[in-house]
Amino acid sequence: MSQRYLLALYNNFDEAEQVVRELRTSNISGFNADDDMVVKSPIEHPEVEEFLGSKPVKVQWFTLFGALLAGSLGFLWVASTQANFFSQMKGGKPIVPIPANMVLTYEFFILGGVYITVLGFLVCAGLPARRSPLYSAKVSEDQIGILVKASESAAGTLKDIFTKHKALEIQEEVGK
Amino acid sequence: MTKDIREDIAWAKINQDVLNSLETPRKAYWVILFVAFCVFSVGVGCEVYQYNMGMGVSNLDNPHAWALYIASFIFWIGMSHSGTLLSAILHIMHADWRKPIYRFAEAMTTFSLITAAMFVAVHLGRVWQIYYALPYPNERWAWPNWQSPLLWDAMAVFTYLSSSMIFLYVGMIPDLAICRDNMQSGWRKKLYTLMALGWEGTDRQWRNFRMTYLTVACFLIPLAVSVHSIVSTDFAVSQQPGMHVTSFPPYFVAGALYSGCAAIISLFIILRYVFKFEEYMTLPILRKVVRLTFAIAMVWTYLNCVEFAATWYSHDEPEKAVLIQKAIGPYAPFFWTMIFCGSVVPFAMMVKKWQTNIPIMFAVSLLLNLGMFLERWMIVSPTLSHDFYPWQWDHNQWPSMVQWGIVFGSFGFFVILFMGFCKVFPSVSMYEVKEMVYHRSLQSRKAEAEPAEGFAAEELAVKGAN
Amino acid sequence: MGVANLLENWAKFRHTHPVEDHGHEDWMAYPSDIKWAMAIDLDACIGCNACSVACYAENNLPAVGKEKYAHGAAMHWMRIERYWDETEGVGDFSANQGARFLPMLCQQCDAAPCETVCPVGATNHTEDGLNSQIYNRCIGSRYCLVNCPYKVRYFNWYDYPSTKDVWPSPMEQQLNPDLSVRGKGVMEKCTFCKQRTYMARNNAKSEGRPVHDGDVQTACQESCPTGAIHFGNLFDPESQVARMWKAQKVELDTDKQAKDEDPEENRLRGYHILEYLRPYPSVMYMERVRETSV
Amino acid sequence: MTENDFNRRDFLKVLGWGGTAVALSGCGNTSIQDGKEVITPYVTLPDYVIPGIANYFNTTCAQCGAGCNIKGRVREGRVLKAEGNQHSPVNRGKMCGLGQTGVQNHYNPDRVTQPMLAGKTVTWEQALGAINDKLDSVKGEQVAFLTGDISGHSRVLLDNYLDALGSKNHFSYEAASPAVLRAANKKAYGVEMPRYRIDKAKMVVSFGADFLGAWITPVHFAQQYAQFRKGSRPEGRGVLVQFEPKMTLTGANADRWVALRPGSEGVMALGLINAAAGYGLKLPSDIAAVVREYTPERVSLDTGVPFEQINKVAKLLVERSPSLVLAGDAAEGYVHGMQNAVAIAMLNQVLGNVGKTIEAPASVPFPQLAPAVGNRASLVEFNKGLAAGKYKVVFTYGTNPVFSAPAALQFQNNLKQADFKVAFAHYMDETAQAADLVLPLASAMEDWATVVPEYTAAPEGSHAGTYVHMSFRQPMMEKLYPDTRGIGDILLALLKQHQPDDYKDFDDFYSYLHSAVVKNKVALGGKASDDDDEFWNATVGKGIVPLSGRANRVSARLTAADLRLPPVSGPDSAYPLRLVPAVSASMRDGRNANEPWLQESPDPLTTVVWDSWVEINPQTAAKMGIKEGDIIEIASRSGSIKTQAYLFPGIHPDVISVPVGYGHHGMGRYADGTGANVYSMLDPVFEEKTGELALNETNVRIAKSGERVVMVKDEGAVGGSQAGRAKIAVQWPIDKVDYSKEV
Repeated sequence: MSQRYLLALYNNFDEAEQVVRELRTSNISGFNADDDMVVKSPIEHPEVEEFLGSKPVKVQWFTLFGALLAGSLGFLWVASTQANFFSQMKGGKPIVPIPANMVLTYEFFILGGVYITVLGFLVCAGLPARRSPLYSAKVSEDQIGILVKASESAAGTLKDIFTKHKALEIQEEVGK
Repeated sequence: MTKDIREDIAWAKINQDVLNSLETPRKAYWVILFVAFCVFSVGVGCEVYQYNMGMGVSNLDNPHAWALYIASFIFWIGMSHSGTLLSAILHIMHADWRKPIYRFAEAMTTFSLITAAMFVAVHLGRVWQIYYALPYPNERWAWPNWQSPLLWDAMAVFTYLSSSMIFLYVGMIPDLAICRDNMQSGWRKKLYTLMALGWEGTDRQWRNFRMTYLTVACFLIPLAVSVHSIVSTDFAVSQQPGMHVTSFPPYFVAGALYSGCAAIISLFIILRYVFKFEEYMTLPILRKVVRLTFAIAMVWTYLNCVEFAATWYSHDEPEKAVLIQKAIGPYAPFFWTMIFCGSVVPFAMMVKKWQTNIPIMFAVSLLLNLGMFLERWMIVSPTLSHDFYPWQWDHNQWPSMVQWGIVFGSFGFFVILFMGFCKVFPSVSMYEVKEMVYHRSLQSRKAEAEPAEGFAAEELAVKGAN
Repeated sequence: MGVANLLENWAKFRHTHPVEDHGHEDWMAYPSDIKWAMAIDLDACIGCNACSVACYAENNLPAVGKEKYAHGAAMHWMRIERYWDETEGVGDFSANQGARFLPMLCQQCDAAPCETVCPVGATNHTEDGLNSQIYNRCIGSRYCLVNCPYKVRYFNWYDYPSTKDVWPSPMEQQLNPDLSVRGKGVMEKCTFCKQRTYMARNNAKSEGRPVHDGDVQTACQESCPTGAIHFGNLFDPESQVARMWKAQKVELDTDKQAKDEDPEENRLRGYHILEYLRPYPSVMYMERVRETSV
Repeated sequence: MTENDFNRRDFLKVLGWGGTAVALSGCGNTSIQDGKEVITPYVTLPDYVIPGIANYFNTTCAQCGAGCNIKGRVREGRVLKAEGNQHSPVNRGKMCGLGQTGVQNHYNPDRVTQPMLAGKTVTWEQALGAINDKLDSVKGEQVAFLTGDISGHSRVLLDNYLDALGSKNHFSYEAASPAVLRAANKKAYGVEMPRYRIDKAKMVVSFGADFLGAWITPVHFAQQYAQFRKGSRPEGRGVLVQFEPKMTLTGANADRWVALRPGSEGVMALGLINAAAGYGLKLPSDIAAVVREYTPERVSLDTGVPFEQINKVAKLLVERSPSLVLAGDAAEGYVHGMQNAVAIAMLNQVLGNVGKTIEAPASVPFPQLAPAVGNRASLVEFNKGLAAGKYKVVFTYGTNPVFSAPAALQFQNNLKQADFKVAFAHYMDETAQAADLVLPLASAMEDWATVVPEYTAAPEGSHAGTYVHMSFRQPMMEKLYPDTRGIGDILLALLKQHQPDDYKDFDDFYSYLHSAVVKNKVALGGKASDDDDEFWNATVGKGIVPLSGRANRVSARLTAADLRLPPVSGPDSAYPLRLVPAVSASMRDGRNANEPWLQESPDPLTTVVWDSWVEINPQTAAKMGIKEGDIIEIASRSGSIKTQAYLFPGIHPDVISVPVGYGHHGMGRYADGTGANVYSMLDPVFEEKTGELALNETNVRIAKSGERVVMVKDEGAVGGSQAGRAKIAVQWPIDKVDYSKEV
């Protein structure tokens, strides 16, 4: 059966909060509050987790992996290039000098850390992505948007709830 | 007025004001850009001449193999550091007054690093062979010499440059989305659409965004510290008296933050005027930056004294000789100017009235940077003119107009890049200013309930400053 | 393959001692039983500059002319320094015992400060114990010069081959084809007449024998009218240089000669310049002597 | 680098004789005429030429009169570098910087390449024709030759030519030459140029004899000096004391350098004799009687040397026998220079050095070949002749009188009296510019010659007493400029104009020399049975021909009667300072000033390059408020020059010194305008006995001109100071040194 998308815009965060809470408490058939609801906001609201149900963040694992990998590969690479470059001693120092290479390893460590973290961000945040059809520039300005996906049947109920809380605007679209 | 920013400012207005900066700056903007271009072309002219004639025309010689080019290199790298200070360190410390000003500070980081990288090329005797210093695979197994501090530099600067570029970009994504949403058409629209990566501000995006921003910030702090301490090893690892100084790494980092903060004050004042940012780059914020700068100035002064004291107290004759050279030798005028600008002038920033006096602070910030530039020069030249080997001492060799011209030109180069950026991208972070306003208003609402809290916010900010 | 090589020879690549009794095989890719070294007797040196001019002739050094010389662009790989006795304090000179001459050339340090700092590895330690400079590789960062305590490296501040009156025709015909003429932007320095030592080694090799003492003379040594300059293989116990070093009890790889502690051996004349910086210079100087009874 | 023995006939080919020049430029990498590289396969490869392998050819250095035997390093038809010839008794395989620079003399871009008549380029035929025409119109005695040192077969031809013209006017002029010394030696020892044995002496006292720098045969003396200084030799390390008003390179190497009043050398010598007597030296009664009045007190008054110092030296002289006392330029450059030199010789005599460290030389068996040694008196005489209009046709060779004659002599004007002046020129120098006809000379590396040096150095051995040698100069390479000619060829051509029959067998100087040598095999150490060519090859290949010369004796023949020393002249109120023109080791009399290596190699004592300077004692300078780099105007009665001041501790407070050889106008791109010519301002004062121009008799006054320059010199900001840094140039008192273990 076909799906519907609804986007309701609210003036401020508190109104949006009540809407969300209500949607979660009232269980409507054909609408799963945990998965089918997205809150769009112009600024970051850490609080959403409280009422939206906490969702895990995995970026830091990318970080750990990236830093360690780049660090160790970096050392190995530098050392083996030194071992093959004329393999001549310079300045009475060993051909593979640990102190010098520690400095470089450190830089590689950070380099990998940063790069892979950002990669992780794109993966986890699902970017780059096409914008969903229901998007309002207002969200990037000062309004909070609540995007829900629901079955035809549930759509009506949801719209009522939105309007009850004086939604500024409700966009609607038939998904497949 | 004590508030960093008006809390009742409408978010739509914030968008408007910042977006205007992309469209209609004051005339001054074009004037600055033109002047910068002229200055830059002088530098280019000198460089072309030097490239054709050989390094000799810069009056570099034996023993003065290094002079202003290296000094400028350090200077520009140093300047980059406080971008990181504002965006990363203060971010972790939750000093939210940074929010209106960290964006351009970060841009400053990026572009001053690029300027610094340019000096590597200017400095080389055979710049057309510069790729020898890159670790590119080749059939002769010829690699760069990783033992050389110059290579460490290259590595550190590359890491720092790319990381802070990424940091700058990631932090800008929500703002790019705003730009995207407000542009009707044109190449800018396309550009912003592309760069915004389809940001919608969903909770999922924000969640990961926060974590990413925090993590990268955590990396940037040790990175920034490592970069300038590595630059200091160019000298600290060498053998020369006056360069082979153990306290250089911290000394350089302090110096870097110092000159960076001074630069931020200058640019703060310029942008505030050019882009009409009076409501965001407010005087209370200026005051905080000034206090921060003063604190760092004192750290730098202290490390200076440590260095001198250590030399003075030691039995290292050549080391002492160099120090005395600095104080009474041919370089004395520059040395004392440096001391004056670096350690005396900052006290002007203690005067509460002056802290928010735009002209005075502008002058002060410029003086501070003059001092910091001289500091770098005073590390390079006095040593080379008076090192271990008396026969090669040379006290009457000065940088030629060519050398000065190139150094001069680099400032034009930087300003062009920086001003260009500020015209194309939002130099004030809109979404973070909104956050700031949002949280501030929450706090003051609570504060009306019981006043004590109100101060807490203030204190928090001050803690961030010192 | 690189990594394999690294892991197989890890011990080799971690070896830290610059000098080994016999050759550098512990850390050199190409082991050698040669370590070129010098001994210069300052009591014999009369400061006549013959060595310096001979060096110009042998090594294609440009005569840079007055203006460039004034700007510190002189290219004398071998320079004669002239010092005075100082009665009271710096600058108060006495000529009663004549002047002191010191031929200063690249000390071919075994732990050379210039080598580690070169970003592209243009200056390396060769298997015969020299501090080599690869002109083609040099990119002119000049770090080596900055870090050289003796300031005996010379940078091509200008492009001398194309500079007026440096080698005007037909003067270019005098250039020594055994070594290159350096263009602008590269560092150069004394090589202990590498072209000569290599010729000697090749000849010895083709005759299937080791290099004997006297097979090769550096240009400065060959011209020196008083024979103050001695050059040879430090690892060949029979060579003049090795015998002089031994007799003077001068060690290569130390920052402090043991003999200087001993009041008796302290009377020996050999010493290194700036040895306390631990560059391990390969040139031993012998103190100038003066008769006190007049 | 390897020396490979070569085949003579092919070698001749290399030199481009008989059309093989083409073969050379074909097989060498260079066609020298146009200086372009011509890469051609080695089709006609001379069998001794291996590409990339150098050949060494023995020849003789022409940079100064010492006649060092050298070998030229030749590769692919170019001479690259000069090295010493190990078999030479003169320089024993060593060389000085001046000698090294010979190649730049050869490759010099400013050489004269074409004969020029009245400023126009002409062919040799025209040139020689012009000479012939002129000579027809004048009498023999109206022809005069002014040359530098000249010896060997060039001299033979020169003399023969003068005979052919019926002229006796050969003047041999050297601006820097020990002419007074020769006279004094003749008087004291019976020979003009004895052999000095510094290496045998335990102590050397030198009165301004710069034997390590520019005196007679420096490289040879440097060898002796090296022996003399060896602490490990049986006699122990020799002691060198130098008395002179201005420190020379030798003075800089002395154990004790003593600045004494200019002109008081003789007094000092007698003072030393007297003092030595006090330390038990036996004196002949007559001499004792004369020197008695020279008490240390009086001598120290006259010479300005503390008498403790005098006594110390005298004492040491008595203790350390044999010693050697030398009289150099500083002693002879006065009106009473001869007296000084004699007094100094007397010191040798009473110390019993004659015969021990002063040995008899052998004289050349063939007087024709013997060197015609230059002096300054001959210039004076020549100048008189010119002034009197006695000479109509004048030839100059190997000397540059217009540059080096004091302006007061009016030489340049007098030269105009001669209506035809021929200059054999290497550079277009001052004299050549004044000439009507300029004949371009081949360089010493392109030319044949035989050389017999004045100072006859001998190898150790029993027949040292009779040893003299003739050195060969042979071409190292094909001529750079085909239109240049050797002096020998030119003289030969000129002779043919007058005595065609005698010289018709010789197409050129080479064939002349060849036959001269092979016709005289036996005397040159060969056997009559030897094959001519082989003998010639062997002889020239060695480059040194030992001749069994006539042995001489040195005798100590001075008596008290010879000692007539004038009182030391007091200071001159108008011109308070004494000017000492310094002859430096590299620049000498300035004939090599156009060689960049010499200009760029720092003066050993001041480290100044590319300019002349005036040395002033720091005290004097302080009195006059003179700082280093001040441009000083130096004025004498006869002229004035300007140059930069250098504060120099090694000079007597009443003396200033300026190096000679700088300040050319003409000569070339490197010499022109560098420095000032101090010759020009010398007073025309002459040594009373020999008529030599007395170089040190010029009194001057100096004044700051107001201008200042930053001096271009090698020493750093603190000059000769080691700034208290440990162990840079270390010096030890001898009693703290242990020589026993040295090898």
